Amino acid sequence: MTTNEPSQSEPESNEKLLHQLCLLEAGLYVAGRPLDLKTLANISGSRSKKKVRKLAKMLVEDYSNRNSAIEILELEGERFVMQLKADFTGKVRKLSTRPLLSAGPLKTLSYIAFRQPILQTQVIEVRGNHSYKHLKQLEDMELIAREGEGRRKVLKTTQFFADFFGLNNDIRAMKRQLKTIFKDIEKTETQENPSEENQN
Amino acid sequence: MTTNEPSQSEPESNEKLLHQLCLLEAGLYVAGRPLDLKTLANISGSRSKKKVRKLAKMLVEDYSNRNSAIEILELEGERFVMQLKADFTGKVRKLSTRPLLSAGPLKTLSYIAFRQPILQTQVIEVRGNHSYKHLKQLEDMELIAREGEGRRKVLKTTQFFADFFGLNNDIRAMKRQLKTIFKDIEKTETQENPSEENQN
Amino acid sequence: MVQKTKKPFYFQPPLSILFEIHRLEKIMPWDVNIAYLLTMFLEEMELQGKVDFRASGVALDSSSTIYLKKTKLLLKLEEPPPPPKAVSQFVPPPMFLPLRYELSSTTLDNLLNVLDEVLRAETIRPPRMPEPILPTPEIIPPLDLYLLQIEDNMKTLFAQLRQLVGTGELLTFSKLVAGLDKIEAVKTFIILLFLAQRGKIGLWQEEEMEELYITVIGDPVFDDKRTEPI
Repeated sequence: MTTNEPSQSEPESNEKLLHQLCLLEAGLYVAGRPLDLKTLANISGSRSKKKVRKLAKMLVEDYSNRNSAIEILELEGERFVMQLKADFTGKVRKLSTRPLLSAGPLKTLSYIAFRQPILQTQVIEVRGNHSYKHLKQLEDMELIAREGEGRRKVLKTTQFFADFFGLNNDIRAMKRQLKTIFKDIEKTETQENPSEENQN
Repeated sequence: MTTNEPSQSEPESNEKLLHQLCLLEAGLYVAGRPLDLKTLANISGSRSKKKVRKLAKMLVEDYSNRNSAIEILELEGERFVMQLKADFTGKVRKLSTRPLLSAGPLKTLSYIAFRQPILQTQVIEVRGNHSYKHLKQLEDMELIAREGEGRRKVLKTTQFFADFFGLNNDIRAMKRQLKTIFKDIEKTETQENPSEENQN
Repeated sequence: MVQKTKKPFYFQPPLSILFEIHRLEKIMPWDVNIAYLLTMFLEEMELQGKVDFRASGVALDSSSTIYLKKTKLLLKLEEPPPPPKAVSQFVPPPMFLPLRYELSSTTLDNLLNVLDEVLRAETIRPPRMPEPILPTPEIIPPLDLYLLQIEDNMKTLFAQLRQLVGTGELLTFSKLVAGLDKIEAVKTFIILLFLAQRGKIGLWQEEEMEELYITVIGDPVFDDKRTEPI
C-alpha cells in the first residue's frame, strides 16, 4: 500500500475509501473508548498516519452532518472516540444494566486507582490472595498496567481507565479528583450502613 | 399524546420526529441488546406502539441506506437491535472490552443450542474433556443453564442467549432458525480458511 | 389324466425353492434350512412310493449351491470386520457472537463507593509506597560543575530575585528566564528548587496553567551574610 491519498478519479479507489471508513467506524463502535491513530491505522490496514487522520476526520464530519444521537469526536493527542451525545445520556442511561466488573475486581481496581503507583505485594496484602485473579482480569481489560518484575511489580491505572471514568490520566491530578469525589460520597453516606458485601 | 401519525404539514412535528428517532438510536446504542416495542416506546416518550414501530422501521431503513459498519435489525417478536455488521467482526473483535469467546467454546455453544435439552455427559463425549472449561465459561456468561445433578445434568441455552443472537426462545423454533444459520455459515466458510483460533 | 396334469409335489412351496433354479442366485442362503427341505422331499417321495432320480438330482444340486453360498459368506465373515463407523454427530460450526457496544452501568460513583470498604482493610497494613526506581549510579551523567557550585549559584540567583521583586510579590518563571537558552533555564529552575527547599522562596503553580509563580519569602540574609546592603 502506498502513502498516496486516494485519487477521487478512480472509482475502485473510492470504494476502498468507503470500506476503510467503515472499518474505522467498526473499530470505534466496538471499542467504545478513544483510539489513537496507530490503532486506527491498524484497523484500516493503512500504514499512512496522514491518511488515517484524514479518514478519521471525514468520519467526524460525516457523523456531525447526520441527525444522530451518536457522535465521533477528536480528542487531545490525535485520538478519536465514538460516543453518545451528552443530551441523550440521561434519557437512556437506565438501559445500561451490565456492570464493567463484579464487586471483587471493582474493589481491587478502586484501591489501585486510589493508591497508585502501588506495589503489587501491597495490593495482595490488603485485598487478599484471591485478588491475583482480579489483577489478571484488570490487566486483560487494559484497566491497569504492571511494571517491573517479581516483588517489585508496580501497578498503575491506564489511559483507558481514565477515559472510562472520565478522569485525568495524570496520576496526581487523578488522585486529587478521586479524593474530592470520595470525600463528597463519605459525607453523604455517614448515616448509611457500611456495605455488607465482602465476597469477590 | 395521541396515536395519530405525525402530520407532515407541521414543521414542529417533523422536528419532534427527528428527536424521537435520535432517542431510539440512543437507546439501541446504549443497550447493546434487542429492545422490544414497549421499551422503545418508553424511551421515545410515545405511548403509541404503532408509531414507535414505524419510527424503529425508519431507523432500520436509514441505517441500511448509509455506508456504515453498524446495522439496526428487526428481530422476531417486534424487537430491534443495533450491532456491528458481521463482515467487520473479524477485524475489530480484539478491540472489544467485553470478554469474548473463541472458536472452541463457541462450537460447544452451537452444539448445545442445536441439540438442547442435552445431557452434559453427551456434550463432553462429543466435544471432549476440555469442554468442561467451555461449559463453565458459557455458564458464567449466562449463555447456558444447567439443571439437575451429576451425570443427569441437562444443558439448555438461556433467554439471554436467544436475545443475544436474536433467536426465538422456543426450542423448536430456535432449532429451525439455527439450521438456516449453520447452512449459511458453512456456505460462506467453504472458500475461506478455517478459523485460525483454536484455543479455548 | 388328472394325475398326469397335476404339478409334481416338489413344485409347491417350500420345496419349490430347490427347484426354481433361476431364483437360486437371489435367495438369502441363511433363510433356507437345507436339511429340513431335503428330509421333507425324501419323506414325500417315500409317501408317493415313487423314486424320481431326476428331481433328486436337482434337489441335491440346488442344496449344494445354497450350501456353497453359505460357506462363501462364512469365509467372508472371517475377514477383519470394517472399523465400526463412528456415530456421526453433526457438530455445527461456531456461532460468533454479534459484536455490540454496550454502555457499562459502572460509574465513577460505583468505583468510589467500594473504596471506603477497601480502605478499611488497609488499616491493618498501612500502604508502603514503592521506592522510586532510580537509574544505577553509573548511568547518571557526571555532575555538572554548575551543580557543584550550587551554594554560590543560589546566592547569585537569590540576589537577582530580590532585585527584581520585593518580599511577597509575584514573579513569573517565564519572566525570570526570558532570553536565556533552554539549558540555562533548566539550571535556573534547579536552583529555584534548592532555594524553595531552604524556605527562601515560594513556588506555586496553578493546576491548569503551565506558568510557575515565584515569591521571595526569606529575609535577605543568606548563610548569616547579608546579600545586599540594608
